[in-house]
Amino acid sequence: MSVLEIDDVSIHFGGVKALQHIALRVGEWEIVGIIGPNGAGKTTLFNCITGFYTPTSGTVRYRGKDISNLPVHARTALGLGRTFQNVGLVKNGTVLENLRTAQHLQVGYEPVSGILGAPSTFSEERRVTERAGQILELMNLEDIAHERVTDLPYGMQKRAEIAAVLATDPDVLLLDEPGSGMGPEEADELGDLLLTLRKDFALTIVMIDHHVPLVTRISDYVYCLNFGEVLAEGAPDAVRNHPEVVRAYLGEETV
Amino acid sequence: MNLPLYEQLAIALTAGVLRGAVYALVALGIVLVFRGSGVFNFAQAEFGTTGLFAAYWALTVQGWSYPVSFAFGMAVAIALGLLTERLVIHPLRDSSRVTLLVGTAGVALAAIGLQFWLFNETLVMSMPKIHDGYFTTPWGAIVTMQELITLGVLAGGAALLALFFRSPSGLAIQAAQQERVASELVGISVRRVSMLTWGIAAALGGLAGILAGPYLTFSAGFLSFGAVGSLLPGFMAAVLAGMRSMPGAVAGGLLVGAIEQLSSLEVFAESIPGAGAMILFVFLLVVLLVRPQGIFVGRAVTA
Amino acid sequence: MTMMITRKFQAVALAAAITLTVPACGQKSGVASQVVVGGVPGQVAADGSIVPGTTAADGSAVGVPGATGGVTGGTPTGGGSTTGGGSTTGGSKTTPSGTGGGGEAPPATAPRSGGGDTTGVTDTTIKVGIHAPVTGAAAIPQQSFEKAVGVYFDMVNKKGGINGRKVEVKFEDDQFRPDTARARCKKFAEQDKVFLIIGGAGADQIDACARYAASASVPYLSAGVHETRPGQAPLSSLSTYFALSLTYEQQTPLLARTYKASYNGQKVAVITADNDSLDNFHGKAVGAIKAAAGSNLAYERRIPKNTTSDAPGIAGEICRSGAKAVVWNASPSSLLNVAKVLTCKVGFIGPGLTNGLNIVAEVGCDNIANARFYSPFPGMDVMRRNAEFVNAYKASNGGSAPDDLGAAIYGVESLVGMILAATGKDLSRESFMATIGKVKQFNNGIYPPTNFSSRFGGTAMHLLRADCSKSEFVTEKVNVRP
Amino acid sequence: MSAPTSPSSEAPDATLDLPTVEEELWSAPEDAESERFRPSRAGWFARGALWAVLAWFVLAFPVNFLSPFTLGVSDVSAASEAAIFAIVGLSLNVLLGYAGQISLGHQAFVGIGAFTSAYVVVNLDLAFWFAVAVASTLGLVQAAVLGAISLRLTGLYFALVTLAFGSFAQQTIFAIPKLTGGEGGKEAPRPALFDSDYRYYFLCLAFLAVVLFLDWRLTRSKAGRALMALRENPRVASSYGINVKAYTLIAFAVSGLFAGLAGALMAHHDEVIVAQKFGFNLALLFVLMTVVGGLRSRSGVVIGSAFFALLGSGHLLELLEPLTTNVFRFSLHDFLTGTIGLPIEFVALVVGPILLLLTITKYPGGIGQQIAPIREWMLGHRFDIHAGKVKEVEVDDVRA
Repeated sequence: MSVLEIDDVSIHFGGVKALQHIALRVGEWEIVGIIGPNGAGKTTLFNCITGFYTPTSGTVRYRGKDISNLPVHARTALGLGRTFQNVGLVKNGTVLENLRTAQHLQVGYEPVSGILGAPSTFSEERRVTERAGQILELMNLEDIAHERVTDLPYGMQKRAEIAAVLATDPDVLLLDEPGSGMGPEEADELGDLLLTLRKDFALTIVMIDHHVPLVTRISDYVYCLNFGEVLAEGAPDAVRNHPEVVRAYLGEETV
Repeated sequence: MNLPLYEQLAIALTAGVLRGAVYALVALGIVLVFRGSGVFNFAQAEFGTTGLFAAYWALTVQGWSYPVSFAFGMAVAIALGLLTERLVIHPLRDSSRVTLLVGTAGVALAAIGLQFWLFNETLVMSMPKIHDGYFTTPWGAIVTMQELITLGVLAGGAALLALFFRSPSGLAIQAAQQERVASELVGISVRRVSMLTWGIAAALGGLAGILAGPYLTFSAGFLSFGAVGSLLPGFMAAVLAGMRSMPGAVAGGLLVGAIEQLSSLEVFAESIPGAGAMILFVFLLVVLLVRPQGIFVGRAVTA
Repeated sequence: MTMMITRKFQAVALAAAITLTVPACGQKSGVASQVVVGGVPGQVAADGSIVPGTTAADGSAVGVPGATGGVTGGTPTGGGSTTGGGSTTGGSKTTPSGTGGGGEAPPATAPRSGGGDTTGVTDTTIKVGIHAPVTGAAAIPQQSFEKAVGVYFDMVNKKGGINGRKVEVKFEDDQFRPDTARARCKKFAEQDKVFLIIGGAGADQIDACARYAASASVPYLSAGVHETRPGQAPLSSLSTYFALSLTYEQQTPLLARTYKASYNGQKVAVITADNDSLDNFHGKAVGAIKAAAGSNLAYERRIPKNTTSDAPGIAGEICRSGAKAVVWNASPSSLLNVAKVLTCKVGFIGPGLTNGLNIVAEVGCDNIANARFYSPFPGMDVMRRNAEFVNAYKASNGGSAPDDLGAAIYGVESLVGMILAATGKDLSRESFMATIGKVKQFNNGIYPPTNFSSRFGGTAMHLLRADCSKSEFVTEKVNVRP
Repeated sequence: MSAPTSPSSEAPDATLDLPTVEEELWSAPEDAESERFRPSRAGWFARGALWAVLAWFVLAFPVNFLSPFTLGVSDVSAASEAAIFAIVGLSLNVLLGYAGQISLGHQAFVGIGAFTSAYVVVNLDLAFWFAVAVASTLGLVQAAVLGAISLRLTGLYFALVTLAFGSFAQQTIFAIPKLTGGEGGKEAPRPALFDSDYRYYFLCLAFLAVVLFLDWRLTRSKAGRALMALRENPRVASSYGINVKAYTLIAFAVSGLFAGLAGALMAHHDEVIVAQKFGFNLALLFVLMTVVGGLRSRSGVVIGSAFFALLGSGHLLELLEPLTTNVFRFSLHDFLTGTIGLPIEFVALVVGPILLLLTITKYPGGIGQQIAPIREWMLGHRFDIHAGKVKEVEVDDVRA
């Protein structure tokens, strides 16, 4: 069955129709790529899925459950984890602290017992730190654990962001341009990493990216959006060579 | 003293609109500054009190004539406004709005501190009225000439502002307020516009202070939370105006004044102490929760 | 504040010491006669009243008021104290006679010789604390208080003190706030270890401090204020409290009488601050005015103590009621605000420790023209003729002319000084309070004579009238008895 | 978030983004520190000595133990007030520092706590401890309710709501004589055991210690992390699974709890508590002392609050007087009251705003930043004059 089902989603901002009648399905363990020129509505779609926007019409279903009206944090609790276009980390914090914060839902005590300093909270805090360390190790980021995010180079920030999202223990990873600012080699590495993560964490991945080669390499299925509508969908190569898609990208950089 | 309710209401509304004229002057300044700097200016009322203290000093201590003292008070108010822009707002221009708010609150407190300090020895201050006359309306409300003058100044000031904002420099100000970078590119000095905005706002505050001063005796913090406490009502009027509309600020000020004066109805006055503050609090909550974008927004509202 | 006063005191004490080393034989007789006031206790007359030698420059009406049976103070007897322990004669565990009336008796423990609580008293000094509002919302000039405090005791100290003891004055600003007043009085009692505390002005502050003083067994004296507060013990039940002039409640007949005398047949309003301590006063005032005016009582209202933005509304209602007289007991700032926005002519009448101060007339004229307030001390028109006061004030303040606050504090200090003197050499808190109960009548020629048959020793008030041609309160009548 | 209609769209950056030192929260856990600096034996001794001096100053000096000069009852009473102000400062710090919401009506929270406690003791004749608990709980509840209403608004508008609430409390609630005793104030007796000012001081210190502990645990547990994240970037915080509104409410509740507690302590400290005390000036002073102390710095806020409490009551200048007159041959008191004619009561009102403006324009970390090198050194780290000078970067809004 589908993990994520988007049915006939439209959203308007004033007179602007940002998304129109979008339908999208993501199956278990799939990697789904979303491509499209700038302003096509890709991030808006993510915002509808993760709850930052409430669609004007249509539904978002997660494992059969209608989540259209759930707030962001509740969708995170269900297993939707996302990254942001321009690094969604608490930038004044260290990488480690971001990972600790991102485990918010896994922390096994109530906020009040934390404030009261109940003994169990101390051991729980140690566990949270340990788990953060494990994830960092897995991502080969243990060296920068104590660096402030803002002091890191952009590529590192992007990787740290993925680590932080992993710390939220997601079932579905929604990645907004994970490969932005990366060269072909780095993008290749990123592709490998995502494939590994899918295996290790049993993840379903939806990703937006302009790196068409990256998307086509690792995706099982690809959607192309333009002007808030699905222009084409299907197997990566089919979409890539779809005449409409080529036209939409004409003049655009297709790295 | 049991007046029929409609008579009480008529008296309260008259008094409210007259008091509302002061609130409207303060609100105009608040709106102007918010449009210009995106700041909630908590020093707005203290521009007025400081101007009033200066005018009072000129009149009673220096013995200058009333017009000269009035002008001196205005000059001091404007100077304080410009000083605030220079010493607080400009250095903090890249900070968050709450930081700026704390800054203006600091200016207000500094002004109050100075007033306390410099006029420590004068215990009861009383500014003479411009005109001592008064008359009684057919429904029994008492209207003083001083209050009418304030209302007139408000009308005149609002009209002048409206004219000014249609003039080329007024339009330039509006442009600069909306698009900083673009304005710099076309040669409008954002800095100068900011100074001008704060200067005009402080002048409006000064007018409010010096005109309302003679209503009652005054002391430090007079226009913020003293006898004619206008800071909160002024902000409420500005909220009603969506923080943007100048005509809305005027209408909002008069409305807030009228609503506050409902507290003088016997039902409230005799059962609830300080009913005015309660009415204002409830009114603010209702407005912010039901229509946070304001009521008197007019066409001045921008996205 | 304390520091400044202390420093000033040190300077004065030094000056006094130098003067004392000069042989006393060189003194003029006039000086010697003045020693009477503080130097030697006046003799206790048969009816238990004490009055000082008349020292007013002219024989003004205030000098010796119609104190029934009052006996002029003792003859000068040089410097030494010959009546030490006089007040303790017959000191026994019995309640001093003559108490009763509304309140409880002064403490029953009469002093034993050398016994009792002698905190704040040494062989050579008596420490006294005075609190008054120097800053805060009171309409009282700061300088005035600073100049006024200690004037009387400075003078007495120069003349050898009271029963050979110099009076050391500690002064604290209570900021016109009851919580501050309590804290300051606590400091007086626990840190400065004063013998007694005097309340300068401000009913709420006096109330707060008096209650603390009673809990700490420190004698506390002030001008009369209210008598009761809801939910609290009446002031008369406080074991150490003494009011030196009529309470507000006791003045209500006077207010009614003044209304009848000046506004009979005209409409009248009663306005009282909404302090709970004035609940009792308000009821009595309305009752008294109703009895005097009948249906002419057109309006009554409780108003915020510091009326500001409500002032126009209140003024409007007064004018609409048609009242020509307003019985007023609220703060001076409220008075000034309401008077400023009045659009009709009314005459204010009220009890008025602070409302009757000249600063109120200065700022409030002409809006408060002919306002009549009952004060425990006469107006400056009378006090300027009191040579002893004027000289003492000038001596303490580098020659500057006295004001009415000076008179007020001087009046309290001299009354306390008289009681201290009457207590004699054997001074303890018990003997001091027993003296008040026993002697009952003290008359210093400034405050009206007292009669401590209860905690509230006042017998009369002076009636002041705002004279706007002079911008000050003038004395209309002295010693008006209820 | 559909079409932007709420005022939040006009005031997007509602948090106070003063670059400040954030103690402990974002610092590395100790076990993860790779090469730890270990002070030498002399270093330990020096640190121990400084700790001892500090302990003496707080615990022993006010009760005249080994003191160079004698402090009286009123000085100790002022010290208690300083401790109470420190609790208020920490309360405001939770709101302003952690949650980024400004309260201009904090005097109302404190005042309502004060009158509640007095009412419970006097009118209901219940124990002091119970009264303190009731006052704290009521502080929590009212802050949470006001916060819940205001959650629909953002920073700047919340400031208005608190301003209006403050004036409502001051003019309406505090004017009900049955609750507050009118202008004459309400009695607030102390429990017999703490009747003496010396003992009451230690009671206030104990409560301050409790508040410090709770605040420390708050910042070191998930609630604190959540607050930090949502203050800097609510969108990132919610994508971490943090319920932004719920945790903002927690901040309100904790702040209200501390404020109510401080109010109760203040009432029984004064023994007569008056409504006059809780004016708008006090609300501004609270903001001022917290910001000058240094947002998000516990030690800074405590020092800043105590500083303003002692400055306001004149005790700081009195304490400094022997020092300045004997060492510098200069009387600060005479200079202020004589030379420039500034009465002691107004020193805080005149000096305070200047310090505030200096802090936000020049030294945003406040006192907390100034003392960071010493604090770090005392905690066993290397002395680093630049400690705490971490600049918080401007956070560009994460577009979601």
